[in-house]
Amino acid sequence: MEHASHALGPVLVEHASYLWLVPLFPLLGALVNVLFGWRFERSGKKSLVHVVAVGAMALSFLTAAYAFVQMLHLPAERRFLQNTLWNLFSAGRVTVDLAFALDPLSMMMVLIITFIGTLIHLFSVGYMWEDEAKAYWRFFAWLNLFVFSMLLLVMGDNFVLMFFGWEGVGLCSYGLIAFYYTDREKAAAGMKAFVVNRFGDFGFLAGLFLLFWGLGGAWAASCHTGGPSYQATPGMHSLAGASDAAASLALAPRVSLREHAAPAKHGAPAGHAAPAEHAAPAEHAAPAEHAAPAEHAVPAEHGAAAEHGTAPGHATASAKGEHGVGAQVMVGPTLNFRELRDQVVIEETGIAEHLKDQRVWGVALLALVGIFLFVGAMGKSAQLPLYVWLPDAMAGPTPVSALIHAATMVTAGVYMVARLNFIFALSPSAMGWVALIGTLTAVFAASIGFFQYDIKKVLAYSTVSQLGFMFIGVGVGVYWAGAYHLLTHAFFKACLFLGSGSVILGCHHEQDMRKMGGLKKYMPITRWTYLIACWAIAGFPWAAGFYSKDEILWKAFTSEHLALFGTATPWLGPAIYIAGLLAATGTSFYMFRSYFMTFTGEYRGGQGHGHEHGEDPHASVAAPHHADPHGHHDAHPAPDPAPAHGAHGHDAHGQAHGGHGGHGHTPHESPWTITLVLVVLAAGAVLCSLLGLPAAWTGHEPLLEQWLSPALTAEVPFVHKPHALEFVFQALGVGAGAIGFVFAWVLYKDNKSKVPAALKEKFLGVWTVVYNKYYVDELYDLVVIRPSLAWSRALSWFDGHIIDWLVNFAGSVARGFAGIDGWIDKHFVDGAVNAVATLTIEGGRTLRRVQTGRIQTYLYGALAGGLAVILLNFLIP
Amino acid sequence: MFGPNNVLAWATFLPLGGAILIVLLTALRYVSGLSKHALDQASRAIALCTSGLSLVAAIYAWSFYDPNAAGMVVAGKASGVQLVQRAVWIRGFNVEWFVGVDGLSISMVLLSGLISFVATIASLPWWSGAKDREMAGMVEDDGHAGGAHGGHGHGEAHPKHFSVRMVPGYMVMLLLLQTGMMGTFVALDMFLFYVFWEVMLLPMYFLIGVWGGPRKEYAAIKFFLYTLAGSVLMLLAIIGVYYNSAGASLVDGSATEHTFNLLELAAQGHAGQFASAAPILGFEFAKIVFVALFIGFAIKIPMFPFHTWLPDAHVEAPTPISVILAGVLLKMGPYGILRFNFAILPDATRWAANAIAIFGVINIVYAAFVCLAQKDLKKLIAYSSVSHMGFTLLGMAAMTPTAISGAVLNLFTHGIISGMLFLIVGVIYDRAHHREIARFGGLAQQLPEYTAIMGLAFFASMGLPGLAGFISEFMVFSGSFPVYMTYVIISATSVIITAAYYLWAIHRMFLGKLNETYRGFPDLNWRERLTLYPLGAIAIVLGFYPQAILGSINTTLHVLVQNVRL
Amino acid sequence: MLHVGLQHFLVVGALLFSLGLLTVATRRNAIGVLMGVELILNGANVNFVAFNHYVTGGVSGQVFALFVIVLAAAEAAVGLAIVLAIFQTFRSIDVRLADTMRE
Amino acid sequence: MPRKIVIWVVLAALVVTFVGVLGARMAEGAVLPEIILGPLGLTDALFYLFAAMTFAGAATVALSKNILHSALGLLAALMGTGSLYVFLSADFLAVTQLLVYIGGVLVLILFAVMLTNRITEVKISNASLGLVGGGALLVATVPVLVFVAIATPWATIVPAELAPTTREIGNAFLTRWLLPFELASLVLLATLIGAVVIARKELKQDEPDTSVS
Repeated sequence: MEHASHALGPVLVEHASYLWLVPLFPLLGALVNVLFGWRFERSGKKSLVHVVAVGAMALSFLTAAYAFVQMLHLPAERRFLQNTLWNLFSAGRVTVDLAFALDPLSMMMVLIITFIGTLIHLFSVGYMWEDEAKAYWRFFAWLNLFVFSMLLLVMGDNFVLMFFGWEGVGLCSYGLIAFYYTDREKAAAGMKAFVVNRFGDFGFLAGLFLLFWGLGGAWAASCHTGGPSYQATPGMHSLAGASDAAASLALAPRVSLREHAAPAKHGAPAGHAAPAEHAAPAEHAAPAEHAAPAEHAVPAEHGAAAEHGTAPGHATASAKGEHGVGAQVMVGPTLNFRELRDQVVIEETGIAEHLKDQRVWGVALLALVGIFLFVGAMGKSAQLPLYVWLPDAMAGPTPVSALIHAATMVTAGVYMVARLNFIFALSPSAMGWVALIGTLTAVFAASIGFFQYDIKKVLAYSTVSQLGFMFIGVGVGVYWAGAYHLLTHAFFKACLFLGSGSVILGCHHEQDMRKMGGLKKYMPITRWTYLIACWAIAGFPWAAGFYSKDEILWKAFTSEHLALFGTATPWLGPAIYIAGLLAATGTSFYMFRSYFMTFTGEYRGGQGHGHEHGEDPHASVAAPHHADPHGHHDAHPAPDPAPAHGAHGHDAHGQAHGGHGGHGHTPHESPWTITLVLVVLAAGAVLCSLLGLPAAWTGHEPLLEQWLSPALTAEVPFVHKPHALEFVFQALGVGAGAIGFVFAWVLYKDNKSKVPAALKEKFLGVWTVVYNKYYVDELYDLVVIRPSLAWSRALSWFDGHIIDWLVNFAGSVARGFAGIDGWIDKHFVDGAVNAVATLTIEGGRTLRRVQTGRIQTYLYGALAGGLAVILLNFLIP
Repeated sequence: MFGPNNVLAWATFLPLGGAILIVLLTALRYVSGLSKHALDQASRAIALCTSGLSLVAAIYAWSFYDPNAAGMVVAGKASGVQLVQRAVWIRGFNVEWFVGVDGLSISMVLLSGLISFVATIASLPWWSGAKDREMAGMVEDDGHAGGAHGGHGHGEAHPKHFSVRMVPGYMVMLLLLQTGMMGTFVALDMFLFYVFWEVMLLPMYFLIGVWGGPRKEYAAIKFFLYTLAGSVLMLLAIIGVYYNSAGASLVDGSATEHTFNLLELAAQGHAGQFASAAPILGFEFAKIVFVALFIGFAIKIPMFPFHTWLPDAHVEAPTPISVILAGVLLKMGPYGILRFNFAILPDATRWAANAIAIFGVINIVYAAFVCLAQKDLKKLIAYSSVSHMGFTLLGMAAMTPTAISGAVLNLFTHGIISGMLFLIVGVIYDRAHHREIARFGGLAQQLPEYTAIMGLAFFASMGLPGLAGFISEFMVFSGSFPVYMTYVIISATSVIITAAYYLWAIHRMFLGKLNETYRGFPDLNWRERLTLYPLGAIAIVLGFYPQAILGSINTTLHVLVQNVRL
Repeated sequence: MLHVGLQHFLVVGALLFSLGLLTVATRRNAIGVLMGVELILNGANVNFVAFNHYVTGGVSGQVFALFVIVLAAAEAAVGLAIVLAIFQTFRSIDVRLADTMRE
Repeated sequence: MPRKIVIWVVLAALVVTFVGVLGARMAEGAVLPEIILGPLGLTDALFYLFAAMTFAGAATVALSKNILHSALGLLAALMGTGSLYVFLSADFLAVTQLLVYIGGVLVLILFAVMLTNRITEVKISNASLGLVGGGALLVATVPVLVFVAIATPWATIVPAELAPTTREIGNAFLTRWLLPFELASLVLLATLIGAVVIARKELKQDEPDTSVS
């Protein structure tokens, strides 16, 4: 997979001012539904809701297609469409624009999202029409908002906008999972999804900051090893004061590229001292509209985007001129993907070396960045430790599971890693970590899938497992294969989910496979599409799954460059291959198990034969049929016969509910809106195999790899093995799938054999552990949730009693002193005055007795006085 | 009417004019026998008009303010202070009426005007259906004894709603409070600042103490004494600084040997005037004054050990007063610290920066955990305010351009969001007359519109990107990361806890089966819409275009950080 | 020492004075007290005349003695009148009874 | 009782005759012979005699239980004093003593005694108060006074011859001592009125005795 030209130049940007329309349409659709949806529903024009929703999706898909066509016309290295609306915010070096960009990778994602999104919207029309929650408009509003967020995530030109989308999809998945919020458990599932995602986001943010300030050399060792002397002082970066976007960009030093000449000592043109004088860039007129609080109807942000006017697109200084020579590349901390890619990928800037030799907490910076960013991916794409929310997310309606938890949201993590391939490629231990976690998740989730009875649970664990595969791909370094598996998975997993949706709808909201069986007679189209999708996911040739999965496993086998926590681990590649093979067999086993249990044998729904309900202790997400009994059995409203007028050509929707009228227990085929989507998806699952025909077969690079090569520039040193070996490994893959198929066939064909029940009796202990998902949920509850609640109660008690008590104590102490003062005042000061009075009285009383009234005593007194005077006269000398 | 040099005076004293008018009207009632109902309505109208005009003045001030203008020249350097109005007030003490606005205070002036106007609207019983008023106990008992309250579903008659009790008194206090707040933000003279600081405290005490909830006296007294203790320390520090300051000239040119002028003091502080002052009690002068001022302001933030007055004050205060208390009063602390501590005592600031950061982290994580265990919704939001103000502390302590801009932006965004949050608590309290989260259930079915606006507010406070909360959080984190990496990572965990307690509150209150006692509750009425939707709109707009505020505040703050750092 | 000189008269005067004092101090009878007073006055007179005769010559001593006698007479008159008055009121002239002035 | 009276009469007769004889002799200008009393001159002997008489009278006044005896004792004392004046060439004084003092005051005292004590109780218990106190008083005053009298180095001059002094006294009264003389007359007048006022009977008797303390 060698690239022709060694020295990569900066990305050449094509300005496309219509890009922001792609996310705008779903947003408008959502707004209309939020504000007027319930009015439509109440006034009987219920179909208007899905017209708006599907219409918005269709428009968005058309714009995306137009962009795709424009990109096709561009030469390979110029395929980068960019559109900046305005500067979101900027302070110091952190400057963020509301800007959209499409490069081949995000183009593919956008196409997947809009195409499959439209199909799923179409599917939901039929599926949600009779839904008992009577919130048709709310469903479509959330779905549109979800697509808007997903598009924001994919098309975002910088980390912050990606994070906008990242949390936006989290919010929408919360809204959609907890769609049936009247059931408290389903609401809890929504909450669980959001909080677990937040764990991931915490990791994402930490990784982001590490990378951002790493570019500024925050952790640069004082002596920088080799490579062009790019000495960035933190002072210049984190402390550079710039109050708006232009000033902030002016701060970034420029590296001018010399064709292979020794890179000149890169003088950082930007003066060290922050520009004291305020350069007066084109001022963003202080928008008056938010100051006047009067208007409050429609939150005016996207709707009135036009009046902001496009802020001066800070056209990057990348040369429009010819490739490479004399081009200026911006260096230093940046949130923008393109600028990040330019400075890291181009060796002349020295950033790559600079990043490599930075260490944080004793660990290599890039490894830490990789691990933290991958924690974010784990949260969003349900990898091992943070996967617990995905199975519970099946509480949402099936189209939601299909769109969000199969095709789009869960793949965000893979997309992010693919988008930052040049960062991950720099650090083998980061790649090793990603691959390892991917493998573990693949095997772990596959094993749980074996014994689930709820069809959606099986598919959920299959999704987690397949995501594991994708991460093996991007972890190992074959980013295009990871993206390709993402594409194929989007098709066949959506088809499987929608198939299961159609089955559930057919069996009157029955999700437990033990109550199905023999549906191939009743639902032929669903059956065939489900079979094709199973064929694809199991990895049999001529279906997409085979090509993407085998490419990943093959590249895994041939990679010796992985490392774990700093120590090179060449054995990791083959080990991953073997685990991957195991997971593949598991995948085909549980997929065909689900196929046989639902579609072959006799229909078990309704008779309620004494199936072992008892031992299904963990029906945490109980099938809706007994959760809200009243919901299911109310009479279905008369179907709205008038097919809605298709405003736009594409959505030839309308929902004749012909087959649904009969109330009887016999399952029935779903209406054409559903089956059509299933057929398209099944076709897609097969057709997109053409994109990935391996070089071994066709002699030239697979189409998709060529398409993605401008975006995925990281060169990863795989070991070259002869094509023959590749054929052998492909055969091995098919063999693994066959083994799984045979096992499923034997055990579950027509549900006749008693072997599964017997096996379960023998290994009941193992069975219950695996059935209860290794008690991971209980573990988390014990380790995370209960301690934090206890800790918070303790802190609240501390706050309420200790600190408050101190304050009140201070108050009472003051009161005490006041009391003492009062007492002293009353007793001592007053006392003294009274004492003088009593003294005089007592003195007077005692002296009275001297006055006896007899003259002689007075005479004695006088004589005594006289005698005393005479004596004194003699005594005193 | 509003010219660049008198707009601030108008903004400050318009509410005071309204208050005086109401007092005159009340007097008129005894003279000419104005009926009680007429007086109530008149005082409500006056309060609404004057606070509205004050907001208009604040908006004018915002439009006059040009972030890149050099502004007033102080000690040879452009200070960036504009819309200046100066006059000699007390010649003996060199005290001036010195009012001006720079990057730091322009957003606060706008916030104060906005939140005051919203709070005034929320204090009126108008624009709401008869059933709403009857349920909330807002029945004007003109004449007939004690409004007969149907008391929807609850046996006991509701206590009269605060908006119909002693209305003229309430409105006068409210307007006085607004004057105090606006004055504190625009004052650039230490003495004047302290006067407005005290003017702000008094009406707040009465508003909580008279129109508050069951334990109002305790809460009011606790609030008042706590803040007063702080302001005593502050007064001592101000006097210390005054007597150690070098001379400056008054507006009419006469020279003085000491000065209260904040800008002069900042220039002198920067030039090391206070580093050489005589030590107090053996400690260095600058450090003692810094700590005294800091504690005085920290009580207002509120910072960790001094925060226990906030939950009590909030729980007992009526809704509009909680809005003002959380929306504006909490911003006084950080504003004061930036205006006084950072500007005048740069080296003491560098000395104390790490400690402030630690307190910031404690504030964030400690309060977040405490929120998780709260049973009363208003206490939960009060503690969440404590947690969010922790971000400002962390941002200020990091003293990098991004962090400090994030910190000040957080003041504005938190003001808007916590204003919304308390209004939302007010909505449900007016209907259910209790705030225990556990007793609610499934409100989403009964009150869909209320649930929507609540969702917006809760997710904004949670820091969801696309809404105002996230921007300031992100900037504080990214700005402080290179300086305090471990602190930022610790406080980043609060992102998870915040999401947890808010979602758990939503789960217990709004999702699940509808609790029958709340069947038939009316949804938002127009008054509540009129207060909630503007704030919601601003939260969304600031989510997608924060540069509107940041553009104005960046320049001044970055110069401030440069001064403190060098 | 036997030849009569001034000292002899002074001694006699002293003796008279002491005995008069004794009388006044110990007599329970009011009239006894008056008698005592008379003795004291006579003692004084003896001294007067003795000094006049042995020290100054001339007559002033004797004149003074005459005045003493005159006053003594007046005093005795008044004293006895008082005594009679006391006698009227107390039916007895015992000095100890007349202590109503004590109060 | 008559036996006591006889004794007294005899004594009085003896004394009178002795004084008479002496007077007659002195009239013939004969100088009393010294030889009778050994070293003592006649005058000294007489002096001692009279001094003894005065002392005895004074002692009786002080110590006798009977008020009458003390009155008579007073008479003896006054007589003795009067006679001592003669030795001090104060003849006018001796006579005035005799007339005014003995004749007036003593008689007055006797009157008072008679009025206040019924004759029937001649033996009026007149025990003096606390003799012990009196004794102490004597012990305290007599030695002091006698010591002063004897020990003081009086600046005596040679005493002039005994000569009649009435003339000088008269002159002195009307020239040098005129003011005291007039004052004395005022005093006497006041005493006269006072005695009359106090002694009026009819006022006292009907007034209730209120001043019981």
